[in-house]
Amino acid sequence: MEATFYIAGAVAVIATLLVVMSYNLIHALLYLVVSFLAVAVVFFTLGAPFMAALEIIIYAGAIVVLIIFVIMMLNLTYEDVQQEKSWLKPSVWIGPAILSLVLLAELVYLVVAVEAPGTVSVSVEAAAVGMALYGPYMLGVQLCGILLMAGIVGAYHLGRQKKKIVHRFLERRAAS
Amino acid sequence: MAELLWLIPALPFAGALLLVLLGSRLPRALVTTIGVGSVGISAAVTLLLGIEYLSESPAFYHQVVWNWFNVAGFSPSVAFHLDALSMVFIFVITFVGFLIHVYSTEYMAHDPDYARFFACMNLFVGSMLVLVMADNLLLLYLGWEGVGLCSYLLIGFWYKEKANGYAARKAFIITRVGDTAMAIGLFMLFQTFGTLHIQTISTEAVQVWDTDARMAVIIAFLLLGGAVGKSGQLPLQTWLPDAMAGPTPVSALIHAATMVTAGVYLIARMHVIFELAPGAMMAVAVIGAITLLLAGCAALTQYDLKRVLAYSTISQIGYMFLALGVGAWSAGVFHFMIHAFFKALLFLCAGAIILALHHEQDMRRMGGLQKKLPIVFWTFLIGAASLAAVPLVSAGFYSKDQILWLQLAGENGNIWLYLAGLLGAFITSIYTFRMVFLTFYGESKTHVGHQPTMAIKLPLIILAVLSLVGGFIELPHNFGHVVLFSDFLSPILPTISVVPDFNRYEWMLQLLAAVVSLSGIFIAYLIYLKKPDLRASLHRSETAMAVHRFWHSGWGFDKLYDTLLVRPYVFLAKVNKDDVIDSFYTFLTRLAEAFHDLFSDSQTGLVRNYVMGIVVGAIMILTITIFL
Amino acid sequence: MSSIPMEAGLLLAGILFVIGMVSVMIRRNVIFMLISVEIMLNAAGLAFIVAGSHWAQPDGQIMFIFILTMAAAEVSVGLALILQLYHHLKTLDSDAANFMKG
Amino acid sequence: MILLWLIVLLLAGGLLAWIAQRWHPSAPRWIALFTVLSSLLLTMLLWVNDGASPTDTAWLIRLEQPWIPQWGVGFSLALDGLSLLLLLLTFFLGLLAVLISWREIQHKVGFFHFNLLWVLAGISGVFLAMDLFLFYFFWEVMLIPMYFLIGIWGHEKKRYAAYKFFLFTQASGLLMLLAILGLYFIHGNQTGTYTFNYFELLNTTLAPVAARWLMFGFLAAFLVKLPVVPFHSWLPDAHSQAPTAGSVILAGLLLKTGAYGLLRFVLPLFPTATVEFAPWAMLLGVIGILYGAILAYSQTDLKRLVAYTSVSHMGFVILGVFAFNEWALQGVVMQMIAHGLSTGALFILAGFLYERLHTRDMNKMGGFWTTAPKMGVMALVFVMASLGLPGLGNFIAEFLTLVGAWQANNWLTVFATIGLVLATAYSLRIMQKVFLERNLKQQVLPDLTFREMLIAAPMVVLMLWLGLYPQPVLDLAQPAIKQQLQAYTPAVPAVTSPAPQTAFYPPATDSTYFQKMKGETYEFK
Amino acid sequence: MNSNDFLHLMPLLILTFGAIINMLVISVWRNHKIIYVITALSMLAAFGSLLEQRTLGPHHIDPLFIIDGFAVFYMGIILLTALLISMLSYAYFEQREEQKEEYYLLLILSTLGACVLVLSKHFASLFLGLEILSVALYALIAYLRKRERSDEGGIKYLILAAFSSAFLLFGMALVYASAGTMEFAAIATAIASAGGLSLLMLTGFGMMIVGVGFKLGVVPFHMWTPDVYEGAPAPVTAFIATVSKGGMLGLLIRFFMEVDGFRYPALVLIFTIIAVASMFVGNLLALMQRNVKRILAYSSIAHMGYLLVAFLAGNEMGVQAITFYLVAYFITTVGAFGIVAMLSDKVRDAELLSDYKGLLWRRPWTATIFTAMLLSLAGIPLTGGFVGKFYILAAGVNTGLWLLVVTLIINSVIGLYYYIKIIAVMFQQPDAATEATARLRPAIYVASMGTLTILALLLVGIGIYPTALLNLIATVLDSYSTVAFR
Repeated sequence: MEATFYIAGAVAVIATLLVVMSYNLIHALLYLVVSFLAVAVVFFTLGAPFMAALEIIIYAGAIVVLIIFVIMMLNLTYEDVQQEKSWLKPSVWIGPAILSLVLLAELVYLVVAVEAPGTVSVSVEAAAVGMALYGPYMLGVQLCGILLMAGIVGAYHLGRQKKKIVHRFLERRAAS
Repeated sequence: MAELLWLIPALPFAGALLLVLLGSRLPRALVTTIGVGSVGISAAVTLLLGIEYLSESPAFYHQVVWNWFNVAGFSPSVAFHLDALSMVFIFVITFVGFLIHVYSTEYMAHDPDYARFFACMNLFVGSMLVLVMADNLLLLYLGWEGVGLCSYLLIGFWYKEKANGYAARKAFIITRVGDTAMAIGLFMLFQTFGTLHIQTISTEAVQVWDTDARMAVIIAFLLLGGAVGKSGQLPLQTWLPDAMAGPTPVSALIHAATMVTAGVYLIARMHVIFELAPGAMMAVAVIGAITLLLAGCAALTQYDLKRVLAYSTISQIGYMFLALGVGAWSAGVFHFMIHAFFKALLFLCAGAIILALHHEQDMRRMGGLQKKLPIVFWTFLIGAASLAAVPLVSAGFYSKDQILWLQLAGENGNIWLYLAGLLGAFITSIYTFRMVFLTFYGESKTHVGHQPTMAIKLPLIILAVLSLVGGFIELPHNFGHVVLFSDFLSPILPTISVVPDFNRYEWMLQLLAAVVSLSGIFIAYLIYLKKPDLRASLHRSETAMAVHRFWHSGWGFDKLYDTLLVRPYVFLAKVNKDDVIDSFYTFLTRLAEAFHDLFSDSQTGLVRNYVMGIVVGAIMILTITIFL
Repeated sequence: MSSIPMEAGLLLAGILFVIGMVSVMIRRNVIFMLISVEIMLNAAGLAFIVAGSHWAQPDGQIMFIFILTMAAAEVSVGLALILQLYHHLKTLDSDAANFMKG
Repeated sequence: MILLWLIVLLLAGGLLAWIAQRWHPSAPRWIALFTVLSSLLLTMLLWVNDGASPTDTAWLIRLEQPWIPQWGVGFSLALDGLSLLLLLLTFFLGLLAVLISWREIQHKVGFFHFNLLWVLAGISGVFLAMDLFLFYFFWEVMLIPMYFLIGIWGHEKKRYAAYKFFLFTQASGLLMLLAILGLYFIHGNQTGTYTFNYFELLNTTLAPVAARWLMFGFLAAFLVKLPVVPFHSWLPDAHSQAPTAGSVILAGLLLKTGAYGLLRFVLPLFPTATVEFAPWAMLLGVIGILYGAILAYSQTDLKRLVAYTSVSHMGFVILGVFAFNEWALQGVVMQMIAHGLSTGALFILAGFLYERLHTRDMNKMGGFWTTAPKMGVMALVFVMASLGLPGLGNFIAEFLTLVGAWQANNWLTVFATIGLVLATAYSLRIMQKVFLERNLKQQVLPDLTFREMLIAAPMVVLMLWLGLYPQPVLDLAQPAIKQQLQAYTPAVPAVTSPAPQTAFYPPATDSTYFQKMKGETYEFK
Repeated sequence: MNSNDFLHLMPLLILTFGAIINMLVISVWRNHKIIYVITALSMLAAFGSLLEQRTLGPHHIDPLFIIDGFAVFYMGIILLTALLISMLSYAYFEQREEQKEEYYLLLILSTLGACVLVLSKHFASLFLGLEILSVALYALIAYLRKRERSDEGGIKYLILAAFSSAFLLFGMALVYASAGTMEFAAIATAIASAGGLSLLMLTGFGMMIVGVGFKLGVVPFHMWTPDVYEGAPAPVTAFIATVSKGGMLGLLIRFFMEVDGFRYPALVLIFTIIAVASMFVGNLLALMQRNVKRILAYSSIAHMGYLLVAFLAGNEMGVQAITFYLVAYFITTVGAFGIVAMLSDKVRDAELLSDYKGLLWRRPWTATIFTAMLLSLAGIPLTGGFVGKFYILAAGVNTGLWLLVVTLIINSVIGLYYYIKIIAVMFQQPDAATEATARLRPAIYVASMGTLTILALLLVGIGIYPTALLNLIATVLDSYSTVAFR
C-alpha cells in the first residue's frame, strides 16, 4: 500500500508537471486527467475510497470535460499552440519558478520539521462520511446548494451569447 | 502751575493730531496757526512754568497723567517729571522749536505738503518733550522712538526722491541699533530694580551697587549705546550727514538742536549709573574725543553746506560727550544749550541761503553773498564765531572753554582728552570759516532769487542774539565768575570738583584756546580767501587728495558698514528669498510622488504579476514563521 | 491499513500545490490559469484528505466534497467569463486584458 | 449657555447666509454682518457684565454638558479673561473680514460667508473648549472652511497654498490628538476615571519621559500653527494666496490659536517638561524672530512680506511663553491681540492695494502717498505698529515679552531684541516701496473710500488704545495668566521687601518680586 | 436542527427564500421593479428578523454556526449596507440595457455569503460562506457584459480569488492536520493543550492569512483592488468595498480572538507589517491617481490598514473601534460610490477626476454630500470618519502600538492630500461643456438623492453625536457576544 502511495504520488507530480509544461491545451488536459487519476489512487491508499471515486467522477469527469467543451467552442488551432510555446520562454518562467521553489522549500521545511505525528491511516468509509455530511454538516450541504446556485446563475448570465464568436484567425483570413 | 505740566507735550501732540486728521482740508493760514501756535503756547507754558520754578525752586515738579499699565508690579506711568535738567531741555526744545516753526512758515510756504510738514514737526516736538520730561525710562523710550519716527518722516519728507527715502531709512535703522542696546539696558535695570522709574533707580542704584559693579558697567554701556545711536556718535554716526536730505528747518531742529542731543540728555539723566561705572564714563569721553576729531576732519572736506554743518554737529556733540565723560555734567548740558542756539542759527541761515539760491547747497557754487544777503551774512557770522569759539564775544567760547578746562582740571581729567579737544577746536574754526569764506566772500556764482522776509529774519536775529549773550550766564571764575547755569543744575547734576593746583594755569589755558581758535580762522582765511595757490597746491598733492577723499566719505564708515553688514544681510535675504526650509517639505512631497510612481508601476494590470504579488506575500509570511 | 506518514501526504499536496502555483504565474493563457488553479485546489483537497485520514475523521473528506463543489461552481463561472473575454478580445491572452493599470 | 449660543449663532448664521444667496445676491453679506456684529455685542456684554466682577477663580462662565459619556467626553465650555479677549478679537476681526469682502468677493457670495462664519465658529470653539476632545474637534473644524476660503477665493496659486495649509495643520493636529489620547489614558489609569475634561486632566501626574513626549505632541500642533520656524513654510503661501478676509483671519486669529494652546494647555499640563524644554523653545522663538525678519526683508510680494513678519512676530510669543513669568505672558497676550490687529491691518492694506492695482508685487508700486495720503497715513501707523513703535500696542507686547524673557534667558533675549532692528528694516521697506519714491507708472490710486475708512480707522484707534492704555486688557487677562502659571510660581511667595519710598515718588506699585542683591541676577525657579 | 435553530438562522433563511422567489419570478416575468422590490424587502425582512435576535442570546448551531451579538451586529450592518446598495443599484441599472434581474439574485446570494462568514465558527462554513460570496461576486463584477473593463475585472478577480482560496484551503488543511479539528474553539483548545503553536499550525495560519488578506485587499495581496473597483459597476464596487470586506473582517476578528493570536509574536509581526505596508502603499498609490474609483480602491487598502491597527490593539476597545469604524466606513463608501453611480451615464461610470470638475456649482447638494463622504474618509471632524479614526487611535494608544499609531497619523496626512484633491476639483470653475446631459428620471433621481442624503445625515449624525451608536455597539457586542477579549 505504501509503495502504491509513493508511485501514485510520483505519477501525480510528473503528470502535473507535464500539464504545466505542455503547450497544447488538449494534451495538458489529458495529463491533468492522469494527474487526477493518480491523486485518486492516493486517496485510495489513504483510506478514502469514496473520495477517490468522486475525484474521478467530478474532477476528471465533469470539470475537465467542461473545459474541453469550452476549448472546442473556442476552436483553437495549431497557431495557438505555437503562441503558447512562444509565451513560455525561460525569461517568463524562471522568476516565478524560483519564487515557487523558495515557497516549496519553506513548505517542505515547515511540514517536515513537524514533530513526528502518529502515522496511522485509518480508512474512513463512505458511510461515515455520509453520516457526517448529513448530520452535523447538513447546513454545509445546503450552503453548497446555494453556492452552486450562485455559480449557475452567474454562468448563465455571463455565458449568454447573442453573437457568434468568430475566431480571429478566421477573421483575418476572411479579411485577406 | 505744575498741573499744567501735561500741557507742554500735549499741545504739540494735539496740533499734530488735528493736522493729520484735517490737514489737507484746512486753509494754509489755519495750518500755520495750529502748527506754530501749538508749539508757541507750549513755549509760553514752559516760560510760565520756568518762572515759577525759578521763583519757587522746588526739587522738581511731578505729574502723573495716567497709569500706563501695571503688570506684576511693573507699572510705568505716563507721568512727567520736571527738574532743572528737564527745564533746560524743554526750554530749548520749545523756544528753539518755536522759532524754527516760525521760520518754516516761510521756508515751506510753497510746499504742497505743508500740513504734513507741520504735523510731523509738531509730533516731533511733542515726542521730544515726552522724552525729556518722562519720569520713567519706558516713557522716555516712547519719546525716544517717537522722535526717531519723526526724524524718519522728516528726512524722507520729500519722498519722491529715492535717496531721501534711503537716508530716512538709514537714520531710523541705525538709531534703532542703538535703541536696541538701550532696550536691553532697560531690561537689566528692570531686573535689578523692579522698576524703570528714573528717580527710584537713581536713589537705589547707589545702595545696590558698589562703584564699578559689573551690572552697572554693563547697563551704562548699553545706555551709552542708545545715546551714541541717537546722538550720531562713533560708531553709529553715519546716518546724521545723510539726514540732511530733509528740509533745512528739520535739520536745524532735529538734527542739530534737539533730537541728536537726546543722548546727552540720557547720559546726564542717568548720571548716577554712569558714575558707578567709571569704565563707561571713560568710554563716553573717549568716544566724544574721537568723534569730535573724526567729524571735524570730515567737515573740512565737505562741499555741501548742510553736510558741513552736520559733521560739525557730530563733532560738537562729541564735545558734549567729552564733558559728560569726565563728569562735567553741567558743562556738557551748557554746551548743549549754546550749541542749540548757534547750530540752529547756522542751519537756519544755511536754509535761507539755500532758499535764496534755488535749493543750491554746494558751497563751490556760492560766494559773494555777503552783500546780497546781509542779515543772513551777519547772523551766520555770529553763529560761526560761536561755533569756532571766538574768544570773549561768542557764547561758544565760554561753553567750549569750560569743557576744555575741565578736561585738565577736573578730577577725572586727562591730558590726552584735553589735547584732542584743543585740536578739535582748531579744526572747528578752520572748517567754520572755510564755510564763511566760501559762501559769503569771493565772487557771486549763483543768482539770488528769494530775499528772506520777517518770518525768516526774526528767528535768525533772536538766535544770533542768544548765540552772543547766551554764554554770559556761565563765566569762568577768573573771568567774572558767573555760575548761574551750573547753580541751576546743581541740585540735579553733581558739580565737578576741580583740582586746585590747576587754578593758576587757567588763564594760560584760556589764552591757548583763544589762540588756537583764532589761528584756525587765520588759516582758513589764508587758504580760502587770501592764497588760492595754497589751495591749488593742496589739490595737486596725491596724498592730500587721498586724505581728502577719505575724509569726504566720512572716514569710510559708510563703505565699511555697507560691506560688513548691509550687503551680507541683503545678500543673505536675497539668496534665501524662497526659503531653504521650504525645500525640505518640497523634498518630502517629491519623495512621496516618487514612491507613488514606484508603486504605481507595480500595478501593471497583468494578472500574472498580481499572482506573483500574492506569492511574494506568502513567502514573506512563511519566512517570518520560520525565523520567528 | 497502512502507515503512510502524514508528512509524505502533505508533502505531495504541497508539491502539487506549488506546481499549480508556478503554472498560474507563468501561463498567459487564461484557460491554463484556470486549470492551474484547479490543480492547486485539488492539492488543497488532498491535504484535507491526508489530515482527515490522519485523525481518522470524516471531516477532511467532507471538506474535500465542499472543495469539489466550489471548484465546479468556479470553473463554470470562470469558463463563462473566459468566453465573454474571448468575445471581446478575440484572444485568450490574459496580458491582453490590461486596460486597467497604474 | 450663552457660550453655546455664541457658537450656534455663528453656525446658524453661516447656513443661513449660504441659503440666502438664492434670495438676493447681497443678502449673505448682511446676514454675516449682522451675525458677527451680534456676536461681538454679545461678547462685549459678557465683558461688561462678567469681566468686571472678579471671582475667586479666573473662570467667568462655565458650561458642562455630557456629550459622549462612554469616553468621558463632555461638551464643556468655559470663559476666562484670556478667552474673552480672544473672542473679542475674533469677532472684531470677523466683522472687518465681512466688511472687507463686501466688494472683493463677487462670486459664490453665499458659500463664502458660510465658510467665513464657520471659521469664526471654529475659532471661538477653540478658545472656549475645556474638553480636550472638544478642543481637538473645534481645532479641526476651523480648518476646513479655511481651506475652502483659500482654495476657492484665493489668488493664482490658491490650490497649492490650500493643500499646504491643510496638510501642515492636519499633520500637526493629529500628533496633538495622539498626545491627548496618551494623557487621557495615563490619567485614566491613574485615577480610574477616563475623561477628557481639562480641569480633571490638570491633576494628572506624569512621569518625566511621558510628560516630555506628550508635551511634544501638543507642541507639534501649536508650534506649527504659531508657526515656529522650521514648521512655518505653510504660512507664507497660505497668507499670500488667501483672499483678504482669509489672510486677516489666518494671521489675526488662526495663528493665535497656537499661542492660546501653548498658554492654555502646554504650560499647565506639563510644568516640568516645559521647563526642561524652555531653552530650546526660546531658541526656536529667537530663530523665528530673526529668520522671519530676514525672509520678510527679501520678499517682493506684499502679502508674502507681511506673512513672514508674522513668523517673526510669533517668535516673540513662544519666547514669552517659555519664560514662565507674568510679564512675559502678559506680553504674549498683548502680542496676540496687537499682532492680530496690526498684521490684519497690513493684510487689509494689501487687499486695498490689490483691489486697485491687481498686483501684490511691490516692484510695481511706489509713490502712492501723493494720490492716496489717507491710505498712506493708515499704512504708516500699521507699519509702525509692526516695527514695534512705542505708543502702539505691539510695543507694549514686545517690551513686556522681552522684559519677561530677559529674566529667563539673557542671551536669547539679546538676540530677540536685535529682531527689532530687523523689523525696522522690513517694515520701512513696505513704506518705501509702496508709498514713497516716485510713482513711475503714473498710476492714479483712488484714496480710501468711506467703507474702507470704516475698516481702517477703528484699527488705528484700537492700536493706539492698546499702546497707550492697555490696562483693561491686561487686567482681563491677568487672572487667567496667573492660573496658567500656577505650577511655575515658587511655592513660597517671594518675600515682599517694600521698595524704598521717597516723599514725592508715586507709590511703589513697582515690583516686590525681586531680591535686590548686589550684582546678582534674579533667577527664576 | 430544531425550531430554535431555524429561528436563529432566520436572516439566512429569508435571504435564501428571497433568492428563490427572485429566481421564480424571473422565470415567469422579467420586471426590474418587482425584482428590486422583492430584493429590498427580503433584505429588510432579514434585518427585521435580526431585531428579534437581540432578545435571544448567543446560540450555537454545532458545528458550523454561532449566533451571538457580534454576529448579529455585523450581519445587521451587512444587511443594511446591502439594502442601501440595492437601492442605489436600481437607479444605476435602470438606465442600462443589460438584463437587470439576475443582478439582484446574485446580490442576495453574495450578501448571504457574507452573513455566513460572520456567523461561522468552523472552517467549512467559513469556506462555504467565502465561496458563495466570491462566486456571486465574479458574476457581479463582470455583470455589465458589454464593457470590456467589467470582464477584465471579473476574470482578474476570479483567478486571483480562486488562487488565494487555494492558499486559504491549504492553510486550513494544515491547521486541521495539526489540530485535528476545524472548529475555532476546539482549535483554541488544541493549541492550549499543545502548549503553543506548532510549526505546522503556524504555517497553516500563515497561509490562511494569504486568503484572508486577499479578501481584505491588504498589501501585498492588494493588487486586484484598483482594477476590480474600476472594472466593476459602481454599486458592485461599493458592495466589494463594504460587505465583502466587512464580512471577512468579522470572521477574522472572531477567529483571531478565539485562538488568541495576539500571544504569538509571529502572527502579530505579520499583521503589523501588513498594516504598515497597507497604509503606506495604499495611500501612496492613491496620491497622484486621477481615477476616482481607483483612488477609492487605493484608499480602501489604506483603510484596511487603519482597521488592522485597531485589530492589533486586540482588546474590547479595539473590537469596538473596528466596529464603529466599519459602520462609518460603510456609510462613507456606499455614499461615495453611490454618488459615482449617480453621476455615471450609460456609456461609462463617472470615474475620472475631470468628471467632477465644478460639481459644487453644478450640483451643490450632490457635491456637498460627496465632500462630507471624502472628509469622513479623511477623518475630519463633524463626520463619522473622524470619530472612527479617533477610536482607532485611542485603541492603538491604549495598547501602546506606537509604531502603528504614528504610521496611521503620517498616512492620514498623505491620505488627506488626495481626498482634498477631489474636493478641490469639485470647487473649480466648471467647464461649460461638462454639464451632464442625460438625467435620471425624476422619481429615481429623488430616490437616490434621498438615499444619499440619509447617508450623509447619518454620517454627520454619528460624527457629532456618536454616543448612540457607541452605546449600541457596546450593548450588542458586550451583552451576549461570545467573542473572547483579552
